[in-house]
Amino acid sequence: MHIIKIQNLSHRFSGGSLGLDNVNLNIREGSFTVITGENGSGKTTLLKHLNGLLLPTSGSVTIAGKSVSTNLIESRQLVGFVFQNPDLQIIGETVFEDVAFGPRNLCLHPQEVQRRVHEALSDLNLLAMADRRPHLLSGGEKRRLAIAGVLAMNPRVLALDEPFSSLDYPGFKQVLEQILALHRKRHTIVLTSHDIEKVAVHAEHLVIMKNGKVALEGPPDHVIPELEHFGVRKPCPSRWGKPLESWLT
Amino acid sequence: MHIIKIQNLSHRFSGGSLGLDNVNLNIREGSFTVITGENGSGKTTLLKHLNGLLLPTSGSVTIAGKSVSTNLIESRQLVGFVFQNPDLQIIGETVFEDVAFGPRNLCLHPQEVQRRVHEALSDLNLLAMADRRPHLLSGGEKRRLAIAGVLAMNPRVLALDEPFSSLDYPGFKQVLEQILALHRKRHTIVLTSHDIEKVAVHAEHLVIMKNGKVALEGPPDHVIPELEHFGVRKPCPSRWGKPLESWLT
Amino acid sequence: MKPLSPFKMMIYASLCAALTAAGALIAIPVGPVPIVLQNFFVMITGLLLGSRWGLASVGIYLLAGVMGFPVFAGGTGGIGRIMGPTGGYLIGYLPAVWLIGWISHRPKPAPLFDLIAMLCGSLIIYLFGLSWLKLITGMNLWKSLAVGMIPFLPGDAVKIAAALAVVPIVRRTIGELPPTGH
Amino acid sequence: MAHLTGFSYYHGNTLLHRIDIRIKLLSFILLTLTTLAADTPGLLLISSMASAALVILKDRIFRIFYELRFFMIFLIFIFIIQSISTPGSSLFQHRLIPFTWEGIDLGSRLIWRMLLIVLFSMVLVSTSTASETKEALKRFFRPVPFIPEERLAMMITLMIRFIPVILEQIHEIQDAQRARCVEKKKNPFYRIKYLAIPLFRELFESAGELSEALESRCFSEKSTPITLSSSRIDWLILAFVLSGCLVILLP
Ligand SMILES: Nc1ncnc2c1ncn2[C@@H]1O[C@H](COP(=O)(O)OP(=O)(O)OP(=O)(O)O)[C@@H](O)[C@H]1O
Ligand SMILES: Nc1ncnc2c1ncn2[C@@H]1O[C@H](COP(=O)(O)OP(=O)(O)OP(=O)(O)O)[C@@H](O)[C@H]1O
Ligand SMILES: O=C(O)CCCC[C@@H]1SC[C@@H]2NC(=O)N[C@@H]21
Ligand SMILES: [Mg+2]
Ligand SMILES: [Mg+2]
Repeated sequence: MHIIKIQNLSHRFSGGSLGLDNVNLNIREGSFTVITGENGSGKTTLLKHLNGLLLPTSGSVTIAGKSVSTNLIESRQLVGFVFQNPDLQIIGETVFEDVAFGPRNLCLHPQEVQRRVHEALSDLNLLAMADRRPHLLSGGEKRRLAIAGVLAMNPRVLALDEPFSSLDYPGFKQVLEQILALHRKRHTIVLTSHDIEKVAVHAEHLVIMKNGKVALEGPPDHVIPELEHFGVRKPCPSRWGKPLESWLT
Repeated sequence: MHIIKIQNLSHRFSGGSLGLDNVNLNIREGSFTVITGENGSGKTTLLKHLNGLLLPTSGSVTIAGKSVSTNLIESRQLVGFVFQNPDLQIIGETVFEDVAFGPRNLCLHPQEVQRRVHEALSDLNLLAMADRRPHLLSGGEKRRLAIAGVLAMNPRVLALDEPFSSLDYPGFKQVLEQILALHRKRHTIVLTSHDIEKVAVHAEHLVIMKNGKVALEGPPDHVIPELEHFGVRKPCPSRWGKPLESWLT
Repeated sequence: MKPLSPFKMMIYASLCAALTAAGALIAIPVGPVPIVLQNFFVMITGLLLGSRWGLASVGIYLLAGVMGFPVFAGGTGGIGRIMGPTGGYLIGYLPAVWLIGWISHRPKPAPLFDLIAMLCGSLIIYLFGLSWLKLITGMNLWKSLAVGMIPFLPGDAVKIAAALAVVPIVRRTIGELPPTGH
Repeated sequence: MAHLTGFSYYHGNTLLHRIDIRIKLLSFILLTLTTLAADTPGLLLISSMASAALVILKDRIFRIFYELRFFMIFLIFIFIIQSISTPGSSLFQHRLIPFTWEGIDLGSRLIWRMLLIVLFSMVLVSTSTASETKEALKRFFRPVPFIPEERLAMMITLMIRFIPVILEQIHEIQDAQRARCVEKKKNPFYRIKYLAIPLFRELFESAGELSEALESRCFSEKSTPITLSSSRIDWLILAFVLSGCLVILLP
């Protein structure tokens, strides 16, 4: 039932500072979770524990029943990680090469690699740009390329770190539509953002973090009234008691 | 009266693509101007013409009556430029050294450098962190350090490129308060942002750019109704015909 | 540099090789041998990564150049450049970076050792470079010195001074960088 | 600055793109070695091969020569030094500049050779993707015992990927410093130091984040080999290049 189980997870950085402090969090399969909080509240640090980029100092993280620290490669196949700055994630010389990088690392058969890349590109409607050079793409297109690169590894969970930072309104709409489409296809979405104005209406589960702890979690209408205490601005409609409004219209 | 005059400015990049196409814009002394538009609409390219980082292919840019291309150093003292990514702008070993970089380049007397740095740091209330290592600061603090570094050169105009990108709510409030304080001290503020939700209420002059052209400019209440045609989302209050609301409350 | 995972060191070595290539692009032609930032980054590679990974970094830089990637001075490549007049300098980078890494890599790095390392490294670069230049162009010793060494001494002195100023700061910054990755 | 086309693969479907990368690399090495040893008739034959390759990449000729503008100045200097330093019957009796006929002859042939070699390398780089080159590298170095060819190939790919990133960051850091009037300080030591410190910090930080991106996509030294298929035409071209070189070298 819960695809991600985090039990009293703490992480101390080598510099001595405490990144995460006794975090307990369960995420249901196929849910849309938004993790919010101030800068430095530990959102990225928590997300990096899902695919084993960071290992817990104490406590445990299990994905689909398997502990992350014992089977790293498998958890990285289960959890696709999209970084905040897509430029650092782009490796290939053309869009096609970049998306094929993941499947090729899994040592799949060349036909299988071809099929997965084609499917991922058509999902993110990037097929027309398969031969273009990635660093000449616009911000929104780079973000969709990063998602396609992760999608080609057939993850069950998609972890996105601030996917809308420095995107304009059309770029944001493109990326949000793709994320919602993946959510409809039963992918579990875990998304961090320190400004939830844009995604609050789509979130089924809202988690607020502060100083490395989970301050509050629950369905949006329970959590949103308390947002201001944790340094996160309430979405504009709910400041006037109006129902949340999607940014796609 | 107009501190910045831009007359049919065009800029063609070495790669052949046209960055700016016949831009005409006048900015009054002491005004608060917000330049908005989609990604790639030419906001940063236009801003880089104000302090001569980019020179016009045709047309002219004059700051305080002097043409930028003929007196480069002077226009860079008049126009302080804060970049989108503060990390690239931070040079010094400590906060103090970094702010002193500008005045030292102007070959000022050491006492004068000391005074200006002290004044800039106290304006941005960074005095307590004078000898901290800059790259360990938080996002908001780095942004304020970049502004202090530019302020120490006593500019009359402050050009800020997407100053709030990747800042959380408290960080945003800190930076906006400093910018408004500088505006009250008669500094001319020119600010670019592709999401004007946060600054629309403070802007006296709103400029919308599209494909390298100035599509529309004028006071906010004239321009805001037309925003949606140019790929910029209308601020949430004005979607319900309510007056604009400051994000500082 | 404290020992990081070999995976992380592989990426830093590729990064330093790319820096050397970027340094070679800014080539100021003052004669058959141009002034470049190439050897500045080769020295810093040795000081930062040590002898083994420094050798790997310069090794892949030269291999990429030989294979045709335009990474040598002036943005050109190919085996011809190794055979050409400046080929000696390029070959000289290999022993030089190994020596710089070996001398400078103490448990507690000190500027004096960095300076000695860079001086010895530059000596080796000129040794290889001048002998090959003399062989290829058939110039006498005095003329090859005049064309292949003397014009660069002031430039190289500035580079060594800049490296001495930069490397301790970069070592500290790298030490404080998030040591991510398992 | 990020548009450094000399480094990048230019997508196309020309004959040169379709040739098997191993054949392309082999003929590149063969042609380069032959150019070094060839004399004027040989150089003429090789120049015709080079112009044939350029004709195939016709839309990119201007871009390739634009990339070579620094190299041209470099060549001119080599020509002058060569023609001065070679003893022989001098051209101008009275002048101080000892231009000699032999020097000019030697110098022009040296430049001709170097220009041909560089043209071949530009053609090779702009028609083959990094993963193709990486695969060819792996196959060439597999028999060599002590070289870890998988790691070597990945390091070269990473290096090629970092170069445009470095050039762009150098450009942005210089912009940031020019905005604070760094140009008033002419001392090169000051300029190099304040360029190198932020550049190294930014690059090593992004290298750390890149290593995370590689790991999260399960990067390891083993990966699906890219299928390299060599067809009849490829072997034909190799035979043509080989015979051309032999004709030049043998008599
Ligand atoms: N150095 C360059 N060479 C070629 N084209 C460039 C260069 N810099 C920018 N451009 C192009 O010029 C256009 C305007 O770029 P600019 O950075 O000004 O957009 P912007 O409005 O700042 O976008 P953003 O909102 O992402 O910051 C874009 O299409 C970009 O691709
Ligand atoms: N490698 C590291 N070494 C030391 N401290 C670190 C490291 N990485 C993060 N931190 C610290 O841990 C805290 C949490 O960082 P994290 O990046 O998770 O915050 P965040 O919520 O993602 O912030 P943002 O909204 O800016 O992305 C911060 O105070 C940060 O300074
Ligand atoms: O062709 C090449 O890529 C090699 C150029 C070598 C330049 C040498 S390195 C030592 C000396 N110092 C310089 O700045 N340039 C020369
Ligand atoms: Mg984060
Ligand atoms: Mg911009």
